[in-house]
Amino acid sequence: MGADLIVLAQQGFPTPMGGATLAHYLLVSAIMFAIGLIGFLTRRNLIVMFLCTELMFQAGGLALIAFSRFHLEHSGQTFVIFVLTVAAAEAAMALALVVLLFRKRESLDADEWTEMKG
Amino acid sequence: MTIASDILQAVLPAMLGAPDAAHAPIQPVGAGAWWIGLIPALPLLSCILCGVCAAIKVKSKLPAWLTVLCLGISFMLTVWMFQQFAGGRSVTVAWEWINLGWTDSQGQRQALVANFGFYVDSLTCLWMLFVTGLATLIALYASEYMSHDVGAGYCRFFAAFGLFVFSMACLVMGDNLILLYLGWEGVGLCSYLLIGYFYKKPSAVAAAKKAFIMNRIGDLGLALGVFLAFVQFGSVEYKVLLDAARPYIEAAQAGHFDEIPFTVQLIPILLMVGAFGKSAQLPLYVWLPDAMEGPTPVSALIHAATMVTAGVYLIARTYPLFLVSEYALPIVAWVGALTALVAATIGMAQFDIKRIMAYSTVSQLGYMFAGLGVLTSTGAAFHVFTHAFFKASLFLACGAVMHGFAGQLDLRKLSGVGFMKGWQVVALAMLVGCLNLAGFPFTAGYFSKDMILAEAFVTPHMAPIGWILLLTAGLTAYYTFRVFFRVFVGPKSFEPGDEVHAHADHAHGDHGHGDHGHDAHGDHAHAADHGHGHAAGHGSGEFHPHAPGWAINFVLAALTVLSIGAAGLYFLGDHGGWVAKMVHESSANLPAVAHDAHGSEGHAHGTFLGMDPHKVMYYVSGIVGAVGIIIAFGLHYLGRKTAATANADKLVPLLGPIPKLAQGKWFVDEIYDFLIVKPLHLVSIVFAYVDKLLVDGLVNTFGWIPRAFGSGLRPLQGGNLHGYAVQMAGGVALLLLIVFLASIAGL
Amino acid sequence: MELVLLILIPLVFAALIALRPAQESKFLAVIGTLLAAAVGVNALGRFDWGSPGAMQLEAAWAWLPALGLELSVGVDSVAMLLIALTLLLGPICVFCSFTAISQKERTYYAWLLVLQAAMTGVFCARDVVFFYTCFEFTLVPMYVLISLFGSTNRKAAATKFFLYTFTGSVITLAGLVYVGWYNATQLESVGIETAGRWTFDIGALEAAAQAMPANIQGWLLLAMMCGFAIKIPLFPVHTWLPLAHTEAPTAGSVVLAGVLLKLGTYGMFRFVLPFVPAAMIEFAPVIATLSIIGILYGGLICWVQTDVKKLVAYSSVAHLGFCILGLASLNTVGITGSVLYMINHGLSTGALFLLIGMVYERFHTRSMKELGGLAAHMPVWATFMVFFTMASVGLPGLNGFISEFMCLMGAFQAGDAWGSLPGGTGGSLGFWYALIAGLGMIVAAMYLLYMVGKVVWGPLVLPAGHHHPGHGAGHGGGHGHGHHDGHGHSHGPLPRDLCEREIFVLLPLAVLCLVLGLFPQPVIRALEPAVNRVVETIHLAGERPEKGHGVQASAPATGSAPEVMMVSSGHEGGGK
Amino acid sequence: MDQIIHPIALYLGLALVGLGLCVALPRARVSPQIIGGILAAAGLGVVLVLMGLKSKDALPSPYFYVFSLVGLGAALRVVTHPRPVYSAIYFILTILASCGLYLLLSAEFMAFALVIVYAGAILITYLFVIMLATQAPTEDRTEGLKAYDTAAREPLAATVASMALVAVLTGMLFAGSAKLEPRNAGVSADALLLQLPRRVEDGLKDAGLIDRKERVAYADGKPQIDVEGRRAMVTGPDGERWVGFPENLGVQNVEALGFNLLNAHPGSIEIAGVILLMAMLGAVVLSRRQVEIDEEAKARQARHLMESRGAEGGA
Repeated sequence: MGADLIVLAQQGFPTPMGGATLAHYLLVSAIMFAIGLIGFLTRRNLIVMFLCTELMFQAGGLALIAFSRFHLEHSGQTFVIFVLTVAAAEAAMALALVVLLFRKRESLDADEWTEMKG
Repeated sequence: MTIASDILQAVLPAMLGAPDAAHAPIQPVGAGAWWIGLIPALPLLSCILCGVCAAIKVKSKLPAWLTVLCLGISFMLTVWMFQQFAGGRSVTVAWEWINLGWTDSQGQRQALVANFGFYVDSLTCLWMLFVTGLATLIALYASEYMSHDVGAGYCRFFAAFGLFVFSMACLVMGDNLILLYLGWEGVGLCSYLLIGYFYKKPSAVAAAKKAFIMNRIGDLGLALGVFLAFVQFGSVEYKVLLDAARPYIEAAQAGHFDEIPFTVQLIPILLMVGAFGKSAQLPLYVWLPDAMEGPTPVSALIHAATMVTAGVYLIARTYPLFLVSEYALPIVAWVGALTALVAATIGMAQFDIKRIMAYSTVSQLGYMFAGLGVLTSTGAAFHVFTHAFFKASLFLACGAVMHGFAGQLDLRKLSGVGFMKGWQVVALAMLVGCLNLAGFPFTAGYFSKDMILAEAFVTPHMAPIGWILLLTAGLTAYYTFRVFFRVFVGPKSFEPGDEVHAHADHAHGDHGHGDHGHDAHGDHAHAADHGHGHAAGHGSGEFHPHAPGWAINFVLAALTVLSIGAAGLYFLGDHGGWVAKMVHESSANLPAVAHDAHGSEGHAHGTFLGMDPHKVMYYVSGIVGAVGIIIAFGLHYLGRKTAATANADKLVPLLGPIPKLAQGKWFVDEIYDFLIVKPLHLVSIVFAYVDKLLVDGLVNTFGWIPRAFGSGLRPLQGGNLHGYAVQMAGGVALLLLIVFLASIAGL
Repeated sequence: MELVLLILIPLVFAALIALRPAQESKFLAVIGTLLAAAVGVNALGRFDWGSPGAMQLEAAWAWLPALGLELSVGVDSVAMLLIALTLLLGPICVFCSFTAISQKERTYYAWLLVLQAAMTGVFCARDVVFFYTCFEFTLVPMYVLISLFGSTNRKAAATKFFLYTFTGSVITLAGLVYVGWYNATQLESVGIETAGRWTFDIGALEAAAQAMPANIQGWLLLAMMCGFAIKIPLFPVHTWLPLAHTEAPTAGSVVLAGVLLKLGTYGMFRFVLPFVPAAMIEFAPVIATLSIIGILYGGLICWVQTDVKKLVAYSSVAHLGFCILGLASLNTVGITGSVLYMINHGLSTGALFLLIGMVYERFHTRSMKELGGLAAHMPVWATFMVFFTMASVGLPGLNGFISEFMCLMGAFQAGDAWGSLPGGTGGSLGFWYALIAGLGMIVAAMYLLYMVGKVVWGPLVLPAGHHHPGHGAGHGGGHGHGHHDGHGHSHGPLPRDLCEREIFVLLPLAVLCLVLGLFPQPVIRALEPAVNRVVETIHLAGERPEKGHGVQASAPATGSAPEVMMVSSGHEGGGK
Repeated sequence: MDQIIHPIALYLGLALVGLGLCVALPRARVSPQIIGGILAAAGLGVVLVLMGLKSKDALPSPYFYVFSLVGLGAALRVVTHPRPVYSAIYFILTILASCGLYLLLSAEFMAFALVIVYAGAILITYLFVIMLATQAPTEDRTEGLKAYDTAAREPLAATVASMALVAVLTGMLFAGSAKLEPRNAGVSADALLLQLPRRVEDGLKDAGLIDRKERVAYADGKPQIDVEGRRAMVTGPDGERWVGFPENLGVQNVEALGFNLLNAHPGSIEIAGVILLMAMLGAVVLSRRQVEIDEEAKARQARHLMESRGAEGGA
């Protein structure tokens, strides 16, 4: 069991992966995405909301990798790199904002900020 | 025949130089002399000059003399024109007014041609003679009558006066129906301006507005008639129109009117509506009594002699069209007769002498229309001619009384004026006028009325009209002499009208209802109200009547002579006199053959109680006139001690409601107001609301919808983060759902 | 070349006014309008009145060659006369607003000149899109004039005016562009030389539009009528006019009534009649009925108004009802009458608005309850008021009568009962149309005399703040008591009756009313060929046998060869 | 769908997961998070089992189930835990679990990259901010927790929305992926070697099959490498010969990834660089600017600090 794990690690792409197993990975990423979404919708703490967005990024990355493996195509993985950069950039900006907001209003509650309205 | 008539017969033809041209009915239309254009031009010139006087604020009587001068010259030219053209037909074109051409479906070139041209034939001369003649005399009268108003009002009065004569000239001398229409509405305008002369009085303004609008209703009929004439004959000019009806005359004579196209028969009916409007006939007569709000010269000239005869002129001018239409003339006859009767009944019960004269005018006009209706355009024309003179003198006499007694017109407050010093000329003029109006034998009125009565009985089916006219003749005699006996004879007593003025001397203060403050303007130039005269100051100073000046007396005398002289015309020339000859030569000529046509069915001549109407009518109408006078004498002169009461008052309770109704003018005004004016006002108020709420409302709702839609969506922009998140998620879910369903449904 | 100058001069002077300091604005405005008038007179001189039907003084510049747009100008007699009217009203508007406008003079006069340029542009445009741009551009200055210089609720009125007219004219643009498209794409196989390529020249599109099948022409008519009906204003879509008029400044009202309403009627004459004659024949009774309703409905509403300006505004609705009735009669007399009406209405109603403006400047009120019997107080003003009221009531001898009479006669002639009679021209209107429209003449007399009776005649009634002529103070031409500041409750800078400037403004209009009333023949002779040309096209469209829906075999040209060549629609491909 | 899993069962499973998630979310009063977690796990288990039953042979390796359960459980805790610090830490656990999954999918480089970059850098930043932004109360007192942390907002609505989203997503994915054909199934994993002649030479040298002077032979510009036969033509001082590849000579994941990154997406790298630069700039600008706190706000802040210090002093 452990052997094929190592074999897996060295080789580029082993034999093509069955459609069914792809479904598994997609299911996991979908549920992870859902959890992220629910978190984003329900939690009122700004930072946790950002965490949830990161979670959604993660789910997306997982699906990409699954497809990359399924199609034996590396561009999936390259794209995950870009997902990572975006996630990093977004995190940086978001957290700077959160700090600012926190200093302004002493609280991380998303509902504090409702001035911007039509 | 009396000596007078022989003299007249000898003198007049020489003076008037009426060659006994053969009865060449229709002569080729020659080119008229240029100076004929001056006849209407001169009054226009006087109007412009008076306008200039008003602009430079002339304070003297200059405008009056200008007007009298211009009108006098115009009258001279008319007499010269009559000399030159009696018998002939000519058209003088001043300038090309409207000339619009197009090619119709068949390719011919059709054109609407209407020039400022003057069509001169004997009918025009006849009409223009008494129009310009009377205008000159009445202008002279007005110069003195309106003297209290020198300055502001004076110029305006004479400007309108000049414009009126110009319009009347265009109406009578115009060579096409559109120019007639111009004159028609022009006289309407001038009557509006002159009735509303005392513009400070709301009643005068209302009366002016009423007159103009009533005339406009008539004008609509005239306009439609003009359109139909153009459509039917392709032209509006008399030289085409009057000859165009010729082919239908034979068919009309033969009595079978079904051959004549309906459109041809419709033209006279439409024109007739215009005539009724202008000449105050039954349906549209209510404006004339109200027109008495204007100064008396206006009432005399416009609302008695000239303007109101425009209707008669129109029918006389387009007589051939009327002959070919089956129902036109009967309608004219019946409307005329009924108007005469109704107006006479109302006239009997009024107390204001000017109102009585107004109703008598309406009644006499009824006579003229009846005359036209019963195929005697001659009789009608002669009655127009005589009536113009004696009615003008009656009005001017009443004007003089009003002038003298500070606007007093109520016959219950005046009595024995004839015997007062300085009033003899006025009384004499009144007497002669009343005799003429009552149709006392051998007066001009008698002859003209007799002609109409005779013809009424001659033409078949018109007998009932004859009887109505006969009854009216009696009533006319009664109410005329009622005025005379109440006002001019009997015990001398008077009460000043409400125009009494504190200043005893000649100055006439300006005093009118509702004029705020006492405008002590330079020389009291403001328009006096309700005529002029002395306004009762505050109880100080004893009032004594102010006898008329030389101008008034001269004019009254002239008119009296003319009224008497008019009778002489009856004897000029053979059957029917000078007027008959003039009418025969004009388009109003009644081709002898057509005359019989209407009488062709059944016996040749209607008879009056079995006798020949022509001969017997002299005596019958004379008797009826005399009876009327005697009744008036009995009721209003015998045993009358004071101005207020007379024997007639005893009769009133016996007659029950009739006097009350008659005095209330049969409440025709109120009926019109109730049936037409009130509902129309209501409808327009409803329209105003409909416009504001419905039509505007509809537009505003279109304006409101986007706003409402926008504010509906605003809450979505709530400002809280989660709101947006949920919206995004929901949106994505929805999209996916749609894609999923689409893929399932295999689209 | 003159026409382009006519458009450019006001624009240049508007720019100048904007740049120069405020006190020079009046002077510049006067010079600008007078110069434009001078060039206009020159153009009138050079216009060959011998053949007024043809397009003259033509000039063209490529604007957007790709789309076939070009700034082409050219006038026939109708356009020339309307330009003359605009150039006449220009200086009058400037002169009449000297005392009325005290603040923001530069904006006022600049926009007034821009408005005049746009209006002149509309009348001399020979390119559909150029026409449309000017047609739309007139809205902007009018909006500014009303919203800045109007009275109480001017903002609402200005916005409503703008949006209402704009939505309508956008639909018209769609119609016109459709014709351009139809010409460019649908007509290759047909003989018109201008077909097949994108052009917006009015002559070319006219030929193309006439070749359209009847049902398309119907839709096109509806589209074009949307914009023009609102502008005219025809009955159901007229509610913006009273609002705009009561709120507009005096000069604004004069121009609005004098020329802007004529854009709609000119539009109908230039586009609707020649472009879609077949549909016009079909829709003529509908348009005529709408105009007659407008006449009576508008007239009766006037009768119950208390605001003088609103009364005259509604009277414009009624009067233009006559104008459109003339157009809908589709015969020479009717159309000539309606074109004359455009000019006469401009003069008489423009003058009425001037007079009301003069009263407003003195008493700052327009309600007939507060004003009355001004004849005693202001005799010269009263004379003009009665004169122009008579002109607009259509009294013969003045200009109103000629046009009203011809419109009614046109409607009367257009009865099919007397198609064969010499004077009749056949059509779908007739006796009853003329009769009911004639009632409008009576209603006109009612409400106008009601107004004159109330305002001019009757006992003197002055608004609260104003006292009656004092004792002893001789009131000849002398100026009022001392000079108060601009908007003081007393007479302010203006004398009791009209000052020379005001009389100078009214005199030309009065003279023109009289001259056009007594000597209309020169104008009628000028209009005749232009109108006959349009009547000819309508006639041919009427004669075309209506085989199937809209398929026309080319009927040989009857009578005088019309300028427009006969075509048969594309797919039939019949012989020419 | 051709039956990766029976759709109804899938939706039921997902509904169960949803229910679990909904219950697990933090609520103001009582919040049975554990029960929620169990429920969600049960739902997931049902789905996975059913999928397993359906496709007996092509099951992913057992590690998959381990890693995914751990990952999802941690994700759940990220969302449901009232204390943000723990959320962040659970998130790190999720990252590690998904690295495991990456390994299963033979994306070694990405796994490590994730651990280093994501868990290492980004989440540490989050922890910094959380430390900065929240007064972390001591273990036992939970009332110090901010209200906004303890109560989720409309959990039910959010869950339903997202579960609907997921249901549709999975429904489509399953239907799609069942019919999906791997794109370059035919191409062997080592096709890249053709483009890496130097790599082959090094590999052979390491395995001692060629000496230093020998090079891979070029025939008209193309290296003579026979990928399927796993052999290459080598030329050296003593002529050309075919050399067989050793067992471990193959394209490593990192190499393939690097090649693809630079070959297929050069532009994207630049843009990624720019994004990062911008983010850095942004962060610097945002955080540097002193928030102008007016006097009144300063006073309030000071009072706030006094109270909390006082409270602590007092406790």
